[in-house]
Amino acid sequence: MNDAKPITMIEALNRALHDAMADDPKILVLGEEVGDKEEGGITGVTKGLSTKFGTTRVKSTPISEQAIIGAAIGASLKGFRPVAEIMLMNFVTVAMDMIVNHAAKLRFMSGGQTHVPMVIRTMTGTGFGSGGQHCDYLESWFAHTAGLKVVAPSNPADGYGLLRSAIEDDDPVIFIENLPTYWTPGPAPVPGSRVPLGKAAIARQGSDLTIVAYSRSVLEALGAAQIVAEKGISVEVVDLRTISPWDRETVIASATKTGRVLLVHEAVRKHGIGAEIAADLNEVLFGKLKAPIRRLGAPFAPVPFSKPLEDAFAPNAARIADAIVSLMKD
Amino acid sequence: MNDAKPITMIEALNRALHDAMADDPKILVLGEEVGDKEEGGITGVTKGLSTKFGTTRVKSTPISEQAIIGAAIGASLKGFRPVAEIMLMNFVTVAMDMIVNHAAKLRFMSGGQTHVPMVIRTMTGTGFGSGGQHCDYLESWFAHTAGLKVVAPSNPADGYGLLRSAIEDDDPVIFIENLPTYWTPGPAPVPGSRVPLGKAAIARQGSDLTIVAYSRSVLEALGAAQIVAEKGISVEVVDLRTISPWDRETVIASATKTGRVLLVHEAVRKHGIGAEIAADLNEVLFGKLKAPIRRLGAPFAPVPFSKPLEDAFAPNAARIADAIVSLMKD
Amino acid sequence: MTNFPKPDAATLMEIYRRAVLIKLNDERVIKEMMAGKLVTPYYSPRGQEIIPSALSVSLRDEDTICTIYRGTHDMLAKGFPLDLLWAELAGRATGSCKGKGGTMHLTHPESGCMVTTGVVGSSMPIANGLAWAAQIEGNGNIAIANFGDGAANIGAFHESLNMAGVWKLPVIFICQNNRYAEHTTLADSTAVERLSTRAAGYGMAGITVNGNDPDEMYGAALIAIERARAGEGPTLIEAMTYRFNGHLMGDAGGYMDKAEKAEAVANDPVPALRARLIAEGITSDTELTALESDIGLQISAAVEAAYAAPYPDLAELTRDVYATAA
Amino acid sequence: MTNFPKPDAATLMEIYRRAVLIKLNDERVIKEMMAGKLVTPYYSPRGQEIIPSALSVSLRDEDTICTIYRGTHDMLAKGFPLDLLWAELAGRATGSCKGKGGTMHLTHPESGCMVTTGVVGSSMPIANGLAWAAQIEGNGNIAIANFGDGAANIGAFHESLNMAGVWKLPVIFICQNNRYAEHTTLADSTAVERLSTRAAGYGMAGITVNGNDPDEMYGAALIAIERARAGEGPTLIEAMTYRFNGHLMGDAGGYMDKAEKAEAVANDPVPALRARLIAEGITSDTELTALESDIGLQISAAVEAAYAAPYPDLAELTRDVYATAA
Ligand SMILES: Cc1ncc(C[n+]2csc(CCOP(=O)(O)OP(=O)(O)O)c2C)c(N)n1
Ligand SMILES: Cc1ncc(C[n+]2csc(CCOP(=O)(O)OP(=O)(O)O)c2C)c(N)n1
Ligand SMILES: [Mg+2]
Ligand SMILES: [Mg+2]
Repeated sequence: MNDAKPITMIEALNRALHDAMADDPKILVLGEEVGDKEEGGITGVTKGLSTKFGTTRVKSTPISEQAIIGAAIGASLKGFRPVAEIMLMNFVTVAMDMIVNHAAKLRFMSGGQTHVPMVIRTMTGTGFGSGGQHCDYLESWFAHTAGLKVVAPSNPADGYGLLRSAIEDDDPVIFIENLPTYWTPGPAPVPGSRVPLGKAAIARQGSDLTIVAYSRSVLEALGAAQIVAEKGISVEVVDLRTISPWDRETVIASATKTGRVLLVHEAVRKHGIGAEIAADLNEVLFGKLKAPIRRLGAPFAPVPFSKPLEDAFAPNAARIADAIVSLMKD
Repeated sequence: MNDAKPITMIEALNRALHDAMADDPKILVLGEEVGDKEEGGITGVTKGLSTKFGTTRVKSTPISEQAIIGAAIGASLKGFRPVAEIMLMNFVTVAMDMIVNHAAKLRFMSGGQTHVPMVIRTMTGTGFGSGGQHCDYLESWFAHTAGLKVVAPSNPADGYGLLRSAIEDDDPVIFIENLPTYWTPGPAPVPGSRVPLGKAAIARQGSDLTIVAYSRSVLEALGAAQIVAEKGISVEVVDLRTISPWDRETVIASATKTGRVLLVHEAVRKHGIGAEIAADLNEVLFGKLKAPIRRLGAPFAPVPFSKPLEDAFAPNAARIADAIVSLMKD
Repeated sequence: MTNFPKPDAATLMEIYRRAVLIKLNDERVIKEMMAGKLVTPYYSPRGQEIIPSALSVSLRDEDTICTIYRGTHDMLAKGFPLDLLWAELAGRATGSCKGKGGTMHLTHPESGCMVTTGVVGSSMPIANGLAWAAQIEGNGNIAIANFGDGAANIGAFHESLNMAGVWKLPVIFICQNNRYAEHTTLADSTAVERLSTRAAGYGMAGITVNGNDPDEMYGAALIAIERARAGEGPTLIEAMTYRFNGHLMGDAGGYMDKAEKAEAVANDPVPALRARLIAEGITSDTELTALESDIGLQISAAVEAAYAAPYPDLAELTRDVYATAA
Repeated sequence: MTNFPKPDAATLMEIYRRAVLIKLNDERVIKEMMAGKLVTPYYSPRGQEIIPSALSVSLRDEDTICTIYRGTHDMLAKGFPLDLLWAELAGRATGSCKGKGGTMHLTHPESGCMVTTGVVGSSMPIANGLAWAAQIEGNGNIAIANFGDGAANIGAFHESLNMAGVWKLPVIFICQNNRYAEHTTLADSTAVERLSTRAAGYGMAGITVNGNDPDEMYGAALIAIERARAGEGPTLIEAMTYRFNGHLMGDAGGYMDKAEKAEAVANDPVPALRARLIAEGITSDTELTALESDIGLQISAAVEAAYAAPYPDLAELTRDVYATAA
């Protein structure tokens, strides 16, 4: 066991990068402001890296997301393992060609001659009044893209272990971080530990209803489970951790056990990750569920600026709790 | 009724553009090769426009998709109705910021002060050996984006009527054309006719099973319906026509009637359009269906080059027929 | 730049009025934020006031601008109403965007403030479209795209300038070179010394001027504006300036060169213009003090009105997504 | 260009060998397509043979290239094996990419052909990464990005050249200016006359050369290659050439200026070099005829082997999507 004192997600990710770079000289880091001269990224996730590993391996870049991802792809074709940062998830929109037409497909299109073992770290999350262009959740796009893996940790220990695994993975991984929970402390990871990609975790055990969530929504789901526990509802919370490929085995087992499923994410509900999981579960568990599978996500709208609207946008513990109660009545 | 002789999709779209530009001087056309000097687009959809309406309203552009969409957005903010062409759907990947962060959101972010009444025409489709970067089906990305509408006609008459409606719509519309069926003839549209956005069509009536499809898959579904009719299975084919917002009323009515639903599209199955529709229908029709809702789409892979692989990639009439037979046994 | 058109006394006064409005407004925003009364990501334009002020005095009301998150200076200079601005910053229903857009998406078409973007580079492609609309209508109006030095390295810059060049669009690209892109210096983001060099690559006029000098900025802008109105094509103006504060409120700018910053602040262009107006006998300290206190009162009124206004109704969450609700 | 390094006789011979290989291969592809035996979108490089031939004679095997759909010339010059190429064009399991990539995604890392893209502009960002890898390893290798004149107007060009400039990457950007981007002329897509002008905007060396002239192309390429190997940074070479055929097979090129095309074809660079080799006494018609017929036989062998090979197994549909099957 690990009894180090709690750390934040920022610290966990920073440690993962330090440890990975120390272990393997092929690991590179690039992105806007990632160097120490620029303070190691706008929140310090890459702090200390360029000082320790040099500015050839840790490169701050111009504001050129296509060039960032392109450079990472090219280096990875030569056996490097670049960790590229796209500062905020909305800015992947200028680099989708590099990510989707190239990083995701080169292995297939080359008939397996080349591959792209890179990680794209990016960040998003409502709550800071950043408005419509800084808080989108675009994981569905990537999950719909063959060749990519998509990971989204909910706590520091998973952040560390998943990032280490993502870096070692031989395929391109989209690694989604959540800004508002960057500073939420959690148990420290065991140095050198790994969390395997594609494996969910049971964040809370329960028997009446299964919540499937990822990233920040896991924390909100746990809050909701706490709330409804007082009403005698026992909720199991499955933390997907990897969104693509998602852990069907664990999710199906939990859904089979409870017979009720609520999918929760911050992305807009329509065509969100929940749609695929619900559609799949409905096929597998047809006739075996106690109630329809429900999905909770953001409304079909851009992220609003005004605080009360922003607060009402993504599912939070209270709204999840309401959905649980209503689903128990279904 | 309209007893003009059959025309192709190319001809139908060309007529729609001609008629629209003649009716409304605010309508503009831009994109790579769209001018007559450049032969009116690589397949001639924009033929004759620049000669008739001048090169100020019909502009061939540099290969600069961000600038193309940006120019269309800017002009539409001033009351024009630009029809921008992105030659192939895969190339939207270089313009996603303009489409998603801007065109889709400006109405909301400006609190309704501005809006973007533009159409983005684009094209895709396997079958010509174009390989991994020229045939993707990315409609899910756009359907997941609030503020956009997504349209995909399956036949020339709908192509005409939907394009006229899309141009007149006050919101940005992604208009998806299918290359392999560009030359498939169909009944000619009534000049000036409109097909409303958001309304599906019953392409074939049936009682045993409902297929929901769009674009080319409708034609394949009709072929499949014909095949299984000989086995005594009566299939209803719903042509969505508009993917977002999709016509829940029509689909739910058909699904309720038949009790069996098969969703078909050429896009990869995982996280495809079918996921949202299946998840939604399962909520609404919980306990009322005779069998699980099945989804047919492309495998989770890039589009392959080699002919036998490419032929096996997207659902065709034979594979749809198999799926129907198997679903009838569920 | 010796044969640049020069602003006359009245124009200089008007440039000062706009610049001091921007400066006072910025100081008030920061004060409100420090007091915890206003909570928003805020990108201060302090130090860059002269650029839009010396530009906008030659613009028509019908001319349009696209600007960026760091854009209150551009918008106030163009005539964005203070009350709508403050209510928007405060996320109120009475804001220009009903509180739904916020600091990074301030919009006010009546004053020509068409788009504020939070995405680096994205003001430029849209400004082309505004210019194209003016070109089609033949009304002689022009469009302005504002952006930073860092934005000059993103793809949208290139595509936009090239398209504007080949279409001879009535658009002006104002690169406000404040020496930093977030924490990154210009030298770390490009090997070229003057960003205006790039104009030649698009067959376009390009110039680097001291954006903090009202004469230079006014002259360069006027020439570009007249060129655009005459249908002679676009211009790239690199306006050299300095970002007095960190990238956004809360960023102390520890990475910024201390001496360089001290020098820039010592040469604060707004008080410099004030002193010049008095020195040249164009106006008096008394008159300017009255002007400033009047502006201060207008700002206060806007602030108070904003705070007194209601937040938007929760139903606004799904309004304005489409023309008609789903 | 008078002080350019010049190719010696042996080098000129080698340039011709590569150029004629490309030309004969192209002619064979077209013949097979006309006969209906090969069905694929095909983008003929006829007319552009000298560019990669005069470049690649100065490259190492370990140097890498990224090219585009119109790229068989670049790849054959770099050493892409004929048999793997033909089997891939024919979609066979024995193709370099197992038939899964096809014409637009030909890949062969052993010969340094790392990426072929079907997306305009996208060869450039990736070439930077290949160059970055070489820079880190300090092995003196370099990377080449091939692209067309039309691609010079897309965002990826700008971002890539700027990054290469500021990072001093060992990369060379070869803009093969064949006067057309699909149906569009250069003049309709940009207001600049020489695309190499843009290099200055990135603090990078840039030059326009006659890409069809082996001396000029060889000299310019060698200088750029030595610069890159020495760690002195990237170069943009605009190599003027002409696209003899339509954009892709089936495009008759009706929009192309007839006289211009006739002139270009009359100056076909491959026979021109052939004639020169004989005129300068470097070789004889007999020797060259033998060389050409030998190449012809190699091509024939590759074609026959390709046709004889099996198509990929249907299970390949979902292989190579990830390292391990899902
Ligand atoms: C495409 C994109 N990438 C990254 C960012 C994050 N970002 C916001 S502002 C900024 C720096 C921009 O610098 P500059 O263009 O010089 O403008 P300034 O902020 O100095 O006014 C960055 C990198 C963004 N908003 N958009
Ligand atoms: C981003 C993108 N936009 C459009 C296309 C369609 N397209 C394919 S080739 C081409 C013309 C490219 O011209 P150029 O760069 O001059 O290269 P060339 O074909 O002449 O060798 C276009 C527009 C594309 N492949 N990618
Ligand atoms: Mg700046
Ligand atoms: Mg070309």
